[in-house]
Amino acid sequence: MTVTDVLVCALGAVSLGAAIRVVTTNQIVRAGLWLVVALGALAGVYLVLTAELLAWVQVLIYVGAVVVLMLFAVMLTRAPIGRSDDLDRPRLPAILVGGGAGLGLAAVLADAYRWSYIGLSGVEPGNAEALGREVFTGWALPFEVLSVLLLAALVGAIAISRPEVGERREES
Amino acid sequence: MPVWLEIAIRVAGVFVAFLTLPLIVGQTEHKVMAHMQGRLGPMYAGRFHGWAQLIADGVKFVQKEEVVPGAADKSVFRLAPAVALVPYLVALLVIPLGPGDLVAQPLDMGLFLVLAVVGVGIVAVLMAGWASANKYTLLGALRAAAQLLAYELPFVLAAASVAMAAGTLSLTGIVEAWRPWWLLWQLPALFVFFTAGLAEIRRPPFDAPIADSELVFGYLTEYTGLRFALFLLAEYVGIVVISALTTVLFLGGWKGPFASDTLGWLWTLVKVGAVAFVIIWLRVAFPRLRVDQLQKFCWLGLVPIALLQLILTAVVKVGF
Amino acid sequence: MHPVIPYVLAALLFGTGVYGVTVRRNAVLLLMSVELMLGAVNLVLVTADVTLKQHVGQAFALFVIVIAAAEVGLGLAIVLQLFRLRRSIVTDEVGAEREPVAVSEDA
Amino acid sequence: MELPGKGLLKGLGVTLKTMTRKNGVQQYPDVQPDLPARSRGVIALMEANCTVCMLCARECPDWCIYIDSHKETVEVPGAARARQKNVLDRFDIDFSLCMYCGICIEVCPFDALYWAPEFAYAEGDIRNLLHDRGRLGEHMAHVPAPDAHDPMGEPSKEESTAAKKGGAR
Repeated sequence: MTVTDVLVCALGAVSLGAAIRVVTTNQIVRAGLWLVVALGALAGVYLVLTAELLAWVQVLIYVGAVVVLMLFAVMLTRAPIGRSDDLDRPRLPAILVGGGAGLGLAAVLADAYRWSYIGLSGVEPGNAEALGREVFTGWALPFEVLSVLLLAALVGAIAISRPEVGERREES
Repeated sequence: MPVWLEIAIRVAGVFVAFLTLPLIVGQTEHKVMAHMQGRLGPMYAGRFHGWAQLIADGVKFVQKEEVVPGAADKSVFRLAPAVALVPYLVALLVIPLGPGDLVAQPLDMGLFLVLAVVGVGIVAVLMAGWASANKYTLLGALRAAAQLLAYELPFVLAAASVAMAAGTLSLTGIVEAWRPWWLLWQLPALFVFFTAGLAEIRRPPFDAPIADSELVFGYLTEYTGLRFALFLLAEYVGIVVISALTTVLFLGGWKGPFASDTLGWLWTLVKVGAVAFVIIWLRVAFPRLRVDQLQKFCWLGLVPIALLQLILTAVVKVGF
Repeated sequence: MHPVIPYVLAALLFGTGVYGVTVRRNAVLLLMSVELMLGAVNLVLVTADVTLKQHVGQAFALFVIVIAAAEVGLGLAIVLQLFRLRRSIVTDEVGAEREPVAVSEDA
Repeated sequence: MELPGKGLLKGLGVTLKTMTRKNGVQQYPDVQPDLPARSRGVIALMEANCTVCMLCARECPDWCIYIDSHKETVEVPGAARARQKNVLDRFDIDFSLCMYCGICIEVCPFDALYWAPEFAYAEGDIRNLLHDRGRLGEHMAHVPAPDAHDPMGEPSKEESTAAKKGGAR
């Protein structure tokens, strides 16, 4: 075990624990806050794995925007403080499916990599320069397509969430 | 010097700045605001012009009873002030004070880190507002979330403009690349960044989430004693961080008309102080924006300006 | 570094996400579980990058984050619209056979 | 068309100007306020002038003046018969009721009541706001001297009659 391993293990444990709280807690807003912890710790793992830019993007987009949006939606849909009892379906099938997927994938990956070792010294850190070069040389077209996708999503979200034109007038 | 000692000294320095600068800003606010309104402000604590007023306030806050509402989500309620403080502390770590090594933690992606962690502050506001189990705090938190999500966009875009101009994301690198004529060229970005920064720290005139005439005290309504003091501290650290960022990104950081290399840290502090003064000044001079005006100002005012500035920066950068 | 640690971590995170998606009835909680799964995928991409010493995976992870952001924006818009129509965001009750409650009552 | 943001700049200007100007704050407990003459602080009683005519007590809108008295017979040597005189036993003003209208002072025909500028007589107990005649007499010490006569104005009635009499004599 190297220092990196220890850090990954520790942050990973935090992340996994928080993730389990996200899917098991009975309090909706708490689930959102645990998601912040889980994704934040995941950003820490990225940082340890030299993916600097990705880590901060994760904090900026996920913690700063996505989770806030979710908490916002939870509060707008009148989440109660305290426990709600009707959040879950029957647990057993879900445990079977989720546990099967998780443990199965883990087994496959563990079998593929065993206890192989990779030195981090030769790895060029994934900073803004490296990722920028990567995205804008090899993946420029997908990048553009993505921006179109974002625009479409933006327009779609606005179109869905605005009240029907004219309807609001008549009501008030 | 051993590495751990150096790190300890740097962290201690940031901690000292974290504890003293907000107090200085707060005291200045007391006095400047009072004089702008034809008053004197605190005059007694500490004999000379009430310089120890905030320390006295701190002692008072510590002595106060800690009230947690019965219906509140208690652990979230208790955790919120800490979550509000930590992002600003992290942001202070990477802001350079002077040339060379005068920064707690020089980072390649300092700008990006600052933008990312400043955005985390919203979570604290949502936690505080929701966990208080009070309709006013909830309304305040929802207003704050809507405001912060909206203003994050021009905030980041304006910062992106200057990063594009400097060709780096490192805060030290940006100051090094900075030239006096950038003041003119990046003026719209400066305006957008400063205004959006004000909204990010929810200072007047963008304090609709607190709005004491409508929402009692917004998301802070239920807080008392030390936790309330921590939220106040977060507000003043926020002023320091936004002033320091504006200074570093747009006003040339440690560069001054003379002695930039030896007295650079002084230039930075002077500029930060000046920007902080403007923040206080705006609080006194301007009335609070209504919520709809606030959103309109962001989406129809700041975002287009920021986008145009980005185009301008790109054109100048590619053209010359 | 032993790549098996982050890989197993990613697999377990993914499993947690799958469990969440299957077990949760609340639409927003469902979206949260989906985010967990996406995070796990990103972790796999980043780890693969480190083992292969290149940056393609991280670029992909960047794309995934962007898509996730778009997905959440759209998803939450739909959830809010659902709440406006039904006063509830429980996914079980979203069926074509049920008439939506009248909007004008207390919207 | 007006320049956009003009009002905002004006607001900034006003506040900045106010800040640089010296402000006239007097810090009260350290610096006593210089009150204008005829400030309505407290009502003072000049006991010697009071004839117990009860006009003040009857005119008081909220009945906050309490007067008790008794009659005494004064034997003047050489007079045809003894005269009777009112002697004041009690003259209290309840300042928890008083609304500082000043009617009592206006109606007093013998100038027994005055405004004094003393204002710092708050009490911990409301009962202590009932000032008795001793205390009301002490307030006389603060009553400012009457304004000087207007040199351009008519002379007072007393002066003119005195002058007339002197001229006639």
